[in-house]
Amino acid sequence: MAPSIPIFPEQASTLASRVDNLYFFMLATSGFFAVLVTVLVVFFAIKYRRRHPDEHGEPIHGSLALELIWTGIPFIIAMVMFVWGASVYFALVRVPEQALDVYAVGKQWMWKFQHREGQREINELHVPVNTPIRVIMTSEDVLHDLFFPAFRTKMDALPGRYTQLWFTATKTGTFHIFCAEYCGTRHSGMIGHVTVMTQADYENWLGGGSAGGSLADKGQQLFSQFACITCHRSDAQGRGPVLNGLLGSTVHLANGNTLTADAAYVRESILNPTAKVVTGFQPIMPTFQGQVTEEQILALTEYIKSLPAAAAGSGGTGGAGASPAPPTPGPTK
Amino acid sequence: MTTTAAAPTALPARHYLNEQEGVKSWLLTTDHKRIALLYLFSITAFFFLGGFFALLIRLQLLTPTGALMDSDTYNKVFTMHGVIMVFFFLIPSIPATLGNFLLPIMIGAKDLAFPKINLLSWYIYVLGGLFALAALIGGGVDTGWTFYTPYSSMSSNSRVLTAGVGIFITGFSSILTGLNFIVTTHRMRAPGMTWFRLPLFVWAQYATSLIMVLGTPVIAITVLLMAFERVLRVGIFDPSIGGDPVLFQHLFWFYSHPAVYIMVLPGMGVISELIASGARKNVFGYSFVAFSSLAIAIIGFLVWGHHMFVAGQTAYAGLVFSIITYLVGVPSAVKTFNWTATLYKGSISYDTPTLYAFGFIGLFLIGGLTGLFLAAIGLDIHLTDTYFVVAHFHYIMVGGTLMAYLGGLHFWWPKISGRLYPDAWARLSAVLVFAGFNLTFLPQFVAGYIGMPRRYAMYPPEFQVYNILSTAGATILGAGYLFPMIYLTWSWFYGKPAGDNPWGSKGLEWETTSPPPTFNFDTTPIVTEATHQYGHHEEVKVV
Amino acid sequence: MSHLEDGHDHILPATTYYGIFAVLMVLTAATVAAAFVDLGPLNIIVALAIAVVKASLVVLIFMHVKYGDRLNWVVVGAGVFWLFILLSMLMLDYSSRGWMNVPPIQHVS
Amino acid sequence: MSDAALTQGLHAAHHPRQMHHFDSMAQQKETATFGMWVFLVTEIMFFGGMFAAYMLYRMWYFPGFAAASSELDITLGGTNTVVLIGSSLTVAMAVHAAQLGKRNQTVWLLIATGVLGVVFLVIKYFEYKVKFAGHHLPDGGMIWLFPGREFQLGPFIYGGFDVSQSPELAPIASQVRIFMVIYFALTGMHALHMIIGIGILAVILRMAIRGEFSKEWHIPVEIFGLYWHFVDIVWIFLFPLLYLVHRHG
Repeated sequence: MAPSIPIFPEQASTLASRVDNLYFFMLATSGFFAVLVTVLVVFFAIKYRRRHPDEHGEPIHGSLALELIWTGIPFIIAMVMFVWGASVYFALVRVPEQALDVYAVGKQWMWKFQHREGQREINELHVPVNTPIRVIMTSEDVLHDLFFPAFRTKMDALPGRYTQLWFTATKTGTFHIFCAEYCGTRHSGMIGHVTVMTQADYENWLGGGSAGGSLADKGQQLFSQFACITCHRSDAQGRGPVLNGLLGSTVHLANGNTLTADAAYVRESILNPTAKVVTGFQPIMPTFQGQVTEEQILALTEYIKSLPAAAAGSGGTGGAGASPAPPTPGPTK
Repeated sequence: MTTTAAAPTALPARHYLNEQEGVKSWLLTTDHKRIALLYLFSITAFFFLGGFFALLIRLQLLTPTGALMDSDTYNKVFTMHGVIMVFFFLIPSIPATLGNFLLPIMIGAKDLAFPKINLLSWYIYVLGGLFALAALIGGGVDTGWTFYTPYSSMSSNSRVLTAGVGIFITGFSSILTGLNFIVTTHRMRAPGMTWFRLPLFVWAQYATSLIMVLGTPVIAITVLLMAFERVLRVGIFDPSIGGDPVLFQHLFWFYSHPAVYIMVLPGMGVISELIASGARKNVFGYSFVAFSSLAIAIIGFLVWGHHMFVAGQTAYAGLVFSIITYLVGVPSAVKTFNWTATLYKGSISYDTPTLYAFGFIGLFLIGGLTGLFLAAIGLDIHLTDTYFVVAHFHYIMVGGTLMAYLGGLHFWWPKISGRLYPDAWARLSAVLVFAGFNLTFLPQFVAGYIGMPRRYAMYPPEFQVYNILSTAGATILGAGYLFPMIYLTWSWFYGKPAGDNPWGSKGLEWETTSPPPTFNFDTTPIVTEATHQYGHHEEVKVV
Repeated sequence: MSHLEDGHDHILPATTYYGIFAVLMVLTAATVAAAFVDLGPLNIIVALAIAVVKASLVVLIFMHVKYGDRLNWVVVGAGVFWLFILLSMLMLDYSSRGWMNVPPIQHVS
Repeated sequence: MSDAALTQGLHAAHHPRQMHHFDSMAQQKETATFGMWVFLVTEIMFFGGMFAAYMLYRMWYFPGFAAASSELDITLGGTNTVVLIGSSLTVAMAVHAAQLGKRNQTVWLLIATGVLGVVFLVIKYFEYKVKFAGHHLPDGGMIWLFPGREFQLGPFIYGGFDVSQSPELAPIASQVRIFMVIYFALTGMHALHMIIGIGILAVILRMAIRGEFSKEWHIPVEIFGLYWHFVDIVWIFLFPLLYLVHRHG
């Protein structure tokens, strides 16, 4: 990077200019008031300077009209700023339907990215230009924050939870990734680059090296390795619910509630299986807390996502139609 | 300096400083004025300690790779800078010194309502301070002054516990000061001192005290829970066993956002006095300025979530916190406009306190207006945790509070010490502070918008130019702070006697001697008019 | 200080205290009894309502707020109000956690 | 202080208990009680932080809260509620007696208050002892302080199963654990306030025995009464919130 002196960050995403426009509006408005007050203060200070030691100011006590004006005008301007800020915010948090998912896991002191196609990167992220990208992130230890200054977006990565951000890069090139939430000794070393490539370059890059197959393939290996497959069978004969077509479907829970299955639900069900038990099943699944990493959970989720939806006729009900497990309460690992 | 009477030649024969002598008479005093000086002495010590760390930070950031220390040391340095400046300097600064000294005098009381509790609060402060120093000497703390979990509770290998205990203890000092002020303002006013005759400084102290009393207990219990978490691994903030780290942030900012108003509201009160005296005019729109203090104190409790727009709180919560944050900006704007209007047709002096007041208006203006940027939730996503935020809150806390504190110190120093300081030096330092401050922190806005994250020991090279400017400014700023320390100390011993009212100002504190007697007034004053009525107050004019 | 009373205590008859104690005992029994009845989500509401009534009796009668300075009403009110601010603004976040924040993973074809 | 006041000649003959900076006994009394009220507001917020944690985790982890709460001894908790409200009565009566200037009655009622306070703490001690013996006290990294005291799930029943016997109920275990943390934090902080209260009570009792209080001046009894009532009020909320989460079914 050339050591030139930047005065403004590069605009490299579709939303960057929207954020910047709001910034310029704020600069103009507050600049106006700053200059107004400063000029008045300086002008008064000179015009009404004390000319002899016993002088007094004129006893002017106030003016309701003026008070109302300078309460009302800032209030209106503030509301304009709020509405504008909120509208930009909606754009920043509302992920486009067709966004491409990338997974990020923060760990002291690195960012680990996983592509669905199987590529894994550390402190480097390759994305195609003009494509909405959603980064789903979590943390393995403390709080981190994934910050893309050129895309004007950031989000905290929290342990035990998934958060997300999205952007559509508009320029090819290399831009900063920072960790923006203080995370310990090498916080300032938790930086990297996002490389925005043309669609073709990106395809090439994807083709370049995915030794272990796609993320879903990796998930499949883990699915066998952790013996998930013994209970979660696709033929609806297992002791656990069928997972085909789970994500996005409505799950009916034993306590009568329903929920829409998402990545957080899958993660919770792996680490904390009895928290949300599917109706018709016993709370017999052991926890995998401490045995499975965040990245592996993401791979498992990706595998579950890749399962054909229509298997065994259980459809989108998350296995609710499957025959319930035999009633085996108590310790059955 | 303006002196309306003939220059006095000696201090009064008896005053609070010579009524009793000896170390014991200070350490066991219940006189609010002496306790104010005890506080002044201790917070000055912490200020220079915190300032020393600030200097180290600026030196480190001269080069992108960190010129001075490794990351670990740097993290400890900025943490100790924050902890010391926030908890041991800014929060007690104006209330515990100027407020302690002036509040009883301004309302015509002989002392605060609970003089012994006032002394106790100082001892508690010192005890808390000793814990902070123990944390420092024992190896430092590296969590940042925000102590975010789970880093502070699970990960950090530093003296989190000791520092946490120090903050916990110091909190009680703050609570007791606030309690004392509230009770004093309600119960100890002199005959005729109605609420709407109170000096605006008293209104501001009152509003501040509300926050101290209502907010501080929450940080106390939060830090305590964090300490339990750290020692006992109880899991209350630990996501791996079911806790929620975001809960810590909520509880932390429930206090720590209003704490910003603990720092700046008293400053606003000081400025109202300085402007009124500097322009020899009552403050324009007295009741609006008074009630805006209360409005800030109350609404200030409803906005804490704006520190957490990207922390994992929901979008809905974020929007509500954003809009309330804009509401809290309005009373601040009202105050600024009223101060400006006060200058209109005033008789404006260029004395040191007035210069500080002008500086405050300028810096607070920038600090407040950049707060609007951060309140805009869509813009804050980009700005939060960058140097833009660092610059913003330094404009409020240092540009605002510290300017007001120094201005107030210069304004009331003749009353506190009975002596005058060298005026030329004082004006020079006021200008130095203003210029140095802007040079230090204006570049940080630019660096922040470009994306420089805060709490970085090393940074990409394109930010270097802004850091060099900052460091240069900090040097000037440091000199600006060092001078007053030197010439005020000098004037304590060698300054010319100031006389009762060197500024020709109005207010009960100027009606007693300088320094005041132990019980402030020889006879209980009877108040017959509102504050700062100069000239012919019978012809009240309303534009 | 014109608004101060003349310094004499407002002395209640001792029977008032005994009466309030009896009511508090009855309410304690009621809160235990109510806990053993399944009222669904009402259980917590009943328990808190009884607790609030009990606390109010203690504050108003035992602590003399009913008979004291108006200022003490303000202080008690402020305490309750700020506790309400803390709890309700906190819920602003937590009660909307399920709405939107968790990223739903859609099928990408 | 009285010397200074005399030399200043500001004060006409006034009650010996009136401090130099007050104009009247009434002002002094109003100031003291008002100060105590403001202090109690800070106490509300202090407990408020813990109540916030309680509210959140109860909402999230109701099953664990229900299981853990039902293991608390409702008899001991209920007895303590009665004891504490009783002590509130005795302290209210002590203030009443002090207002009337009845020294002996004040002394005996203060003693009764202290005894009830101690009874409360003794009962609390036995409750804690059971939890300690059952290893329900989360100890985390403090194993060295409590050798062999690792947190264990005693007989916590959830959905008909003993949580400690069912590894798959481990998630409930962390919920139970969080309840226990909040239980110990709230009751521990409450007990600490009781202990401080008994300490203050001892001082005031001494003053009462020496006959220092009178119809005109009994501020310490009065503000101590306020403090004690507040501690009682905290317990009035703690009892249903901790002991009665899910007693039916």
